[in-house]
Amino acid sequence: MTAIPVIEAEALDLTFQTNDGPIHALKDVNLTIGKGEFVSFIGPSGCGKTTFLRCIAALEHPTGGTLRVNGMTPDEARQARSYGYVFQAAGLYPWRTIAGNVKLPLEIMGYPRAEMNARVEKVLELVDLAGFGKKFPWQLSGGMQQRASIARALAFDADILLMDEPFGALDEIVRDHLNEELLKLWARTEKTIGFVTHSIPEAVYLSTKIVVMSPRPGRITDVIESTLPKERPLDIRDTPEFLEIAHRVREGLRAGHAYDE
Amino acid sequence: MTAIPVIEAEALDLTFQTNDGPIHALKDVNLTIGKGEFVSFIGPSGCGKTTFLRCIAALEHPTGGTLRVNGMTPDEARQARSYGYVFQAAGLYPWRTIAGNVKLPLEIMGYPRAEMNARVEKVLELVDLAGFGKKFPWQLSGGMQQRASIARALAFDADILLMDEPFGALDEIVRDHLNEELLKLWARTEKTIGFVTHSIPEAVYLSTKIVVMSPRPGRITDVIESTLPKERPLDIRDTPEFLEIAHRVREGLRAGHAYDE
Amino acid sequence: MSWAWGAIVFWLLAWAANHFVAKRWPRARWARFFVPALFGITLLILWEGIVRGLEVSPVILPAPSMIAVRFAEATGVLWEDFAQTILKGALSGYLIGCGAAVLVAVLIDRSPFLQRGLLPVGNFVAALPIVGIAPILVMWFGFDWHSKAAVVVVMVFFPVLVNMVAGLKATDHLQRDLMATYSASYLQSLVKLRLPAAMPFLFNGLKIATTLALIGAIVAEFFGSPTRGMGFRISTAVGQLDMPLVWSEIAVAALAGTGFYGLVALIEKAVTFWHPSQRAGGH
Amino acid sequence: EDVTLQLKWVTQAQFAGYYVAQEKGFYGEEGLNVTILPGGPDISPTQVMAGGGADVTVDWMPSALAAREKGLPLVNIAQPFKSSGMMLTCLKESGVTSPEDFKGKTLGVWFGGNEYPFLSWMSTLGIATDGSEGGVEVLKQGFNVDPLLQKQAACISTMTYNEYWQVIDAGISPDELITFKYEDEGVATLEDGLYVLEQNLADPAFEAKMVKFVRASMKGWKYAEENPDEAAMIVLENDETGAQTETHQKRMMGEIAKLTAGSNGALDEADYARTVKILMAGGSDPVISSEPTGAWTHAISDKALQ
Amino acid sequence: MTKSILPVLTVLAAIVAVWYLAAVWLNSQWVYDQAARAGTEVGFSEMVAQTMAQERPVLPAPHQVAAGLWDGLAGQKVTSKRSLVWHGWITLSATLSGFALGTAAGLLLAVGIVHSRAMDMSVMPWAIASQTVPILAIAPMVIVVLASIGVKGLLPKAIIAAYLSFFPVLVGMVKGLRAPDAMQLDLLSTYNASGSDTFWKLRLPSSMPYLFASLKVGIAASLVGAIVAELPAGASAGLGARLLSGSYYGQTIQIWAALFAAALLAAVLVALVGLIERVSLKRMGIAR
Ligand SMILES: Nc1ncnc2c1ncn2[C@@H]1O[C@H](COP(=O)(O)OP(=O)(O)OP(=O)(O)O)[C@@H](O)[C@H]1O
Ligand SMILES: Nc1ncnc2c1ncn2[C@@H]1O[C@H](COP(=O)(O)OP(=O)(O)OP(=O)(O)O)[C@@H](O)[C@H]1O
Ligand SMILES: Cc1ncc(C[n+]2csc(CCO)c2C)c(N)n1
Ligand SMILES: [Mg+2]
Ligand SMILES: [Mg+2]
Repeated sequence: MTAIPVIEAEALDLTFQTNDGPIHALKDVNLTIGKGEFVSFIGPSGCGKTTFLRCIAALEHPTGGTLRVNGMTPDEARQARSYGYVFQAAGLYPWRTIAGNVKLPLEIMGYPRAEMNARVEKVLELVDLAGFGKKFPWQLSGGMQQRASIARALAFDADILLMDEPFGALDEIVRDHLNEELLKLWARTEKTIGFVTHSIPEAVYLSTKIVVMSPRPGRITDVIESTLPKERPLDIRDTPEFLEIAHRVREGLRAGHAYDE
Repeated sequence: MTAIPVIEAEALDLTFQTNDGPIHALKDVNLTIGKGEFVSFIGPSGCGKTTFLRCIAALEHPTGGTLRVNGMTPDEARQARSYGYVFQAAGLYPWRTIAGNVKLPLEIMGYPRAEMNARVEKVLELVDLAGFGKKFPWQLSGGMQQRASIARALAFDADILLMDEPFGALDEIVRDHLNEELLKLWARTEKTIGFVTHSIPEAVYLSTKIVVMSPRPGRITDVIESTLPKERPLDIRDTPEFLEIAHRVREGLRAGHAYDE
Repeated sequence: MSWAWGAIVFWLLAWAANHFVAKRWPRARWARFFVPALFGITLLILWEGIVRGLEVSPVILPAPSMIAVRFAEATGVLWEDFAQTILKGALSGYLIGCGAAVLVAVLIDRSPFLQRGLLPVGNFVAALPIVGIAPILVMWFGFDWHSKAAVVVVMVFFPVLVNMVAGLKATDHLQRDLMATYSASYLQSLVKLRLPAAMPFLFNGLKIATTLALIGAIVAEFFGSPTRGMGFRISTAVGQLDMPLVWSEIAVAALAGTGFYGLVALIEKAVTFWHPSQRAGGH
Repeated sequence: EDVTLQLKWVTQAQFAGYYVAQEKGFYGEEGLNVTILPGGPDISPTQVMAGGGADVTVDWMPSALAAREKGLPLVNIAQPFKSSGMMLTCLKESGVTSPEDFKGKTLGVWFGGNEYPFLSWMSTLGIATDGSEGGVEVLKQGFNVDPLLQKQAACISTMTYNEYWQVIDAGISPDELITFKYEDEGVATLEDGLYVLEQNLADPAFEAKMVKFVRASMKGWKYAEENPDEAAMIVLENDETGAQTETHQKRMMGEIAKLTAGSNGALDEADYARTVKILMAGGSDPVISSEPTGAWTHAISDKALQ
Repeated sequence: MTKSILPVLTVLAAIVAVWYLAAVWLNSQWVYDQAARAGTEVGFSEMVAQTMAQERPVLPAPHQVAAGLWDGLAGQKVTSKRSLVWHGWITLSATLSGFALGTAAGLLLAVGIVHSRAMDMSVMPWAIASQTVPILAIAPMVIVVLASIGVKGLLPKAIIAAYLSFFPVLVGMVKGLRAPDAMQLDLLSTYNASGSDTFWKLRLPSSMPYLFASLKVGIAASLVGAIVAELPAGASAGLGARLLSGSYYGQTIQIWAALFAAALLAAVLVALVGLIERVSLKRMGIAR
């Protein structure tokens, strides 16, 4: 899988200046993500997964190294509206209905009205929220809100979709369902996806590439290329190949932790 | 396992009155939990797991049926300080340090000062937060905050420990570690534990009894007695017996869901 | 005329300088003083330039330089007035008023009935203009600073009460449920939960109250006073066309008010260090 | 021609002559369009003049001379009030029987430009007013007579035509009171006169306008003296606050007539000299420090009254 | 709403009771003094009766104030100078124009402060200092200065009212416009939204609750400003002039009636803003 590189990080470094002193959040991160890849980031809490995603989206600025997105700086890529971002928390605007929230990026990017409505309807259906468009966020359960925020990121045509633990608050069944939908969407649109998760099976099930990180300072300890086929039914999770990859991820994770049972 | 009943719910009903009309959160819930049992509640988002736990802790009052805790009403049991409760969110007091937060229940229950400090130290160690006692909550990552809130509930000697998705925000390794610690603690202290989770393996690994619920109105659709031994190494999760129970839980869950793949 | 133009040019230059400093060193400690100071100096120079350039009569609006000279001459009088109005009148009224408000807030906190009854009435009372209340209180409490303190008490009481009552309610469900699971007593949850949680709100009220206290004490002196005090001095100096003295008193009031406000804000920072608004720039 | 007149105090019979001239059309007859601005405790007529808010103002001479020294050149162009109506009114029960008894007592005084006569009087008596031993305790008196009624002061400042009657109306009988008129104590200073800015006077057109204004105003005053009840009613109609009462204004007009009697509008030089002498007599801290020059003119009143 | 009627009435009843007691206590001195002057004795009940009906009581009894208020509001033609409606109207017009000016100034400054760091650092401390200047002290000078440059009539009063009302609006709006959390801002940033998009679609809507809270404070402050400005404005009409002339003639009942009329006006204005708040927040979906 040597596609055109979409994201290239080289010797990336990021230190936060806080009043308790500096926090070295990312250290010497090197990674290349090709077009159409599905890359999962996994690692213990506080290891810099969110920070790395934010760097890609130009929400943080690295203090060292270089980062290129589609051959541009992240800021230029943002100006070209290349990103869809799903945050760790839903972050819906409480004064907008669910449909209004999903419509927000479309308004900003100046889509024509008719197309806006068509898109909103389509993505709400995709995340199983058809019929909830007129509700306000607080009238929905936490899981439903999270799905609405996913819909919001899918509504417009960003090449790169960055998702920060989007399914954390959902139960296993809904999660499985959305995992499948996400894979379908990815297959159909050829988006490049960066995906943060705490769940090893989820990472293995979804990804073409799994990046294991370890804390502080946040480094990449392992990059695992998935050997699973692109077509993945849910029960692929019981195959030895799957379990093998999962095992490798678990070992990589464990290495970064203090306790060794 | 026919121990002394600690929690007895009979035809429990709870309806919330909201301005959109009533919400029937619990319907005809019958359940008996014996002393020293470890009971997990699992079910889709919004099915009433939290509500049921809150009824036990006398934080909500059922609108129908009877509920007895240690032979008393929940309110009396609360006055007898029978509960340790870990909420879905950490809910630490921001003006207290981590140690101060853990100390809070001890202060309220009037423990002597020396014992307070000893206990705080012990439980912070248990959740791997030794050395963080002097930090303030906002200086810790989400996962660390959640662990602090677990420490807070463990600091004093409640017979009944109610835990609402305590490990939701943690990564798999930490989660495994805390699962093991929790089991050890439970074995040592013979507490009765009510535990809400979205993770099927976690429920199966921890529990003596798994309660599967379905939404609305929230009902119990299945109660699965675990046949696993009390002594449970982590790799028990690969045994057929374990997978068998997990399968049954998954089926029960799926029945309550709208999509059937 | 050239004075006025000079002042305007200076204004534009200072504005550009401030812009540059604020962009370049947004967090530097010295910039936090430099920028507002330069802004203030600009205002003064603009004032001086316009007064001189347009030859405004000093009886209407004296130039800052004149005020400064008068200020230096009159420090004795200014200090006497400051002691009378601010140290005696405003400060004692502030302490009594805020103390009483906090106490009452805690007392009525347990009674939703009293709260529902008192707060609307309180809002109504708070809307009574001081120019109406002051003569009445002067009549009741006499000419000296006691009546000024009484005016201040009336003025600060309700803003602090309202904020404190809101603050005592500011705990979230989870925090209260936690106390419930411990079966904590009323006093315990008051001391360990509600009072700390109320602090950011309380300080909101206390900060508003500082400026109210000052205004109240000064204004009350217009309705009768001994022959000292800032309000007294202002009204008599206007009669004597001693505008530089009037503005010196106003400068004292503004300095004292800003200092008082700053002091309360400093205490707030220390007490509510944990509140997100105090942690901006941290995490 | 437009003329703006700034009064020293709120609309009341004290200013009846101007309102009468207005209502009776005396100003109109002279071709003047006069706007009368009421004053109040927060309005300093001298400051309004300095700001160009009025052409002519009613003020007391002490305050006008003090302003002149401060660099605001006010000039007296007419003096409708011959005598002073100011006095100190004391409760007998306070034990005050003569000015000697003031020492150690609390006295209510008006400030805001009205304190000069009092200060001059005290310094002629040799009584300290700065709160020192053996002096008097001075209170800045508010707008009303409450300090006396509440016994917060032994004596308060009153005008014969106004506050004194408020004390009486409040239910205290005259024989419980003892009064000290400035006039009787030999410390009377000139009260309500008409003042304009010196530089305006240089303009012949302005001067001519003032001549007409003074002429019509004096006509108004004489009419008011002769028809006090009608004058009081005119004042009442012009009171925008609606706070004045008929009895009070009629009585006030009666008292005012006593003060305007004896003045044809021209400033009496002897009165002026006396006022200046009193103001300069103030010991270490006189109200004015040097003999004023050009503080009055007969140019206007001479032409107006010929 | 209806839930609070009973408590409010109870509290009011308690206040009225205390008020009557205070009236008897404060006014009795005068009754005894008068009796002593007249050389007669008064019994207790006689004393109480007299304290209720004085012409210039130290503290007028509630029914006296109510009568004064009623007479002022309903007992006069509204165009009469003795009508509180007439005076209230004069004050109201200054209040509303001052409120409009002040709100506009507060909003503009707040927008500037939120968008320009230089403004944030320089304006805020001076805005605070400006509020410590005793307005009643400088109001006469403001009026004179404005008059000398030809600004007269309603405008000077409105400017003083605006001076008092801009501050709460400024503080509230700075807080409100900064209310969006980092994530909400980051979201727009990923869309590469422009400054105006951020303002209209995020900052402004999320500041609405703060805006209304400060508008309520602001309109009450504006009323106080209008009343204060009436004292030196020369125009001797309006509730402020009424308060002062009552005070000048020692007519306590008139003072209290004007005082209550002013508070009533404030209550109505605040309630009105509250109503607009409820309607618009509901339409925006923020109110629950
Ligand atoms: N704005 C910030 N200022 C200072 N430190 C920060 C900031 N953002 C993140 N950090 C620190 O950087 C480190 C990495 O944080 P990050 O949020 O990227 O972790 P994460 O891998 O996403 O963790 P989690 O799984 O808990 O979401 C942490 O130690 C965190 O405390
Ligand atoms: N205070 C309340 N008022 C009204 N409705 C409520 C309240 N609390 C809970 N509910 C409703 O009751 C139902 C059960 O809620 P509950 O919080 O018990 O769900 P849960 O099973 O804990 O879900 P989750 O897994 O998302 O935490 C939901 O539909 C919820 O909307
Ligand atoms: C604060 C205050 N200052 C001065 C006076 C005095 N005053 C100014 S004009 C005038 C004439 C008629 O009343 C009087 C007495 C007052 N009453 N209140
Ligand atoms: Mg993260
Ligand atoms: Mg829950």
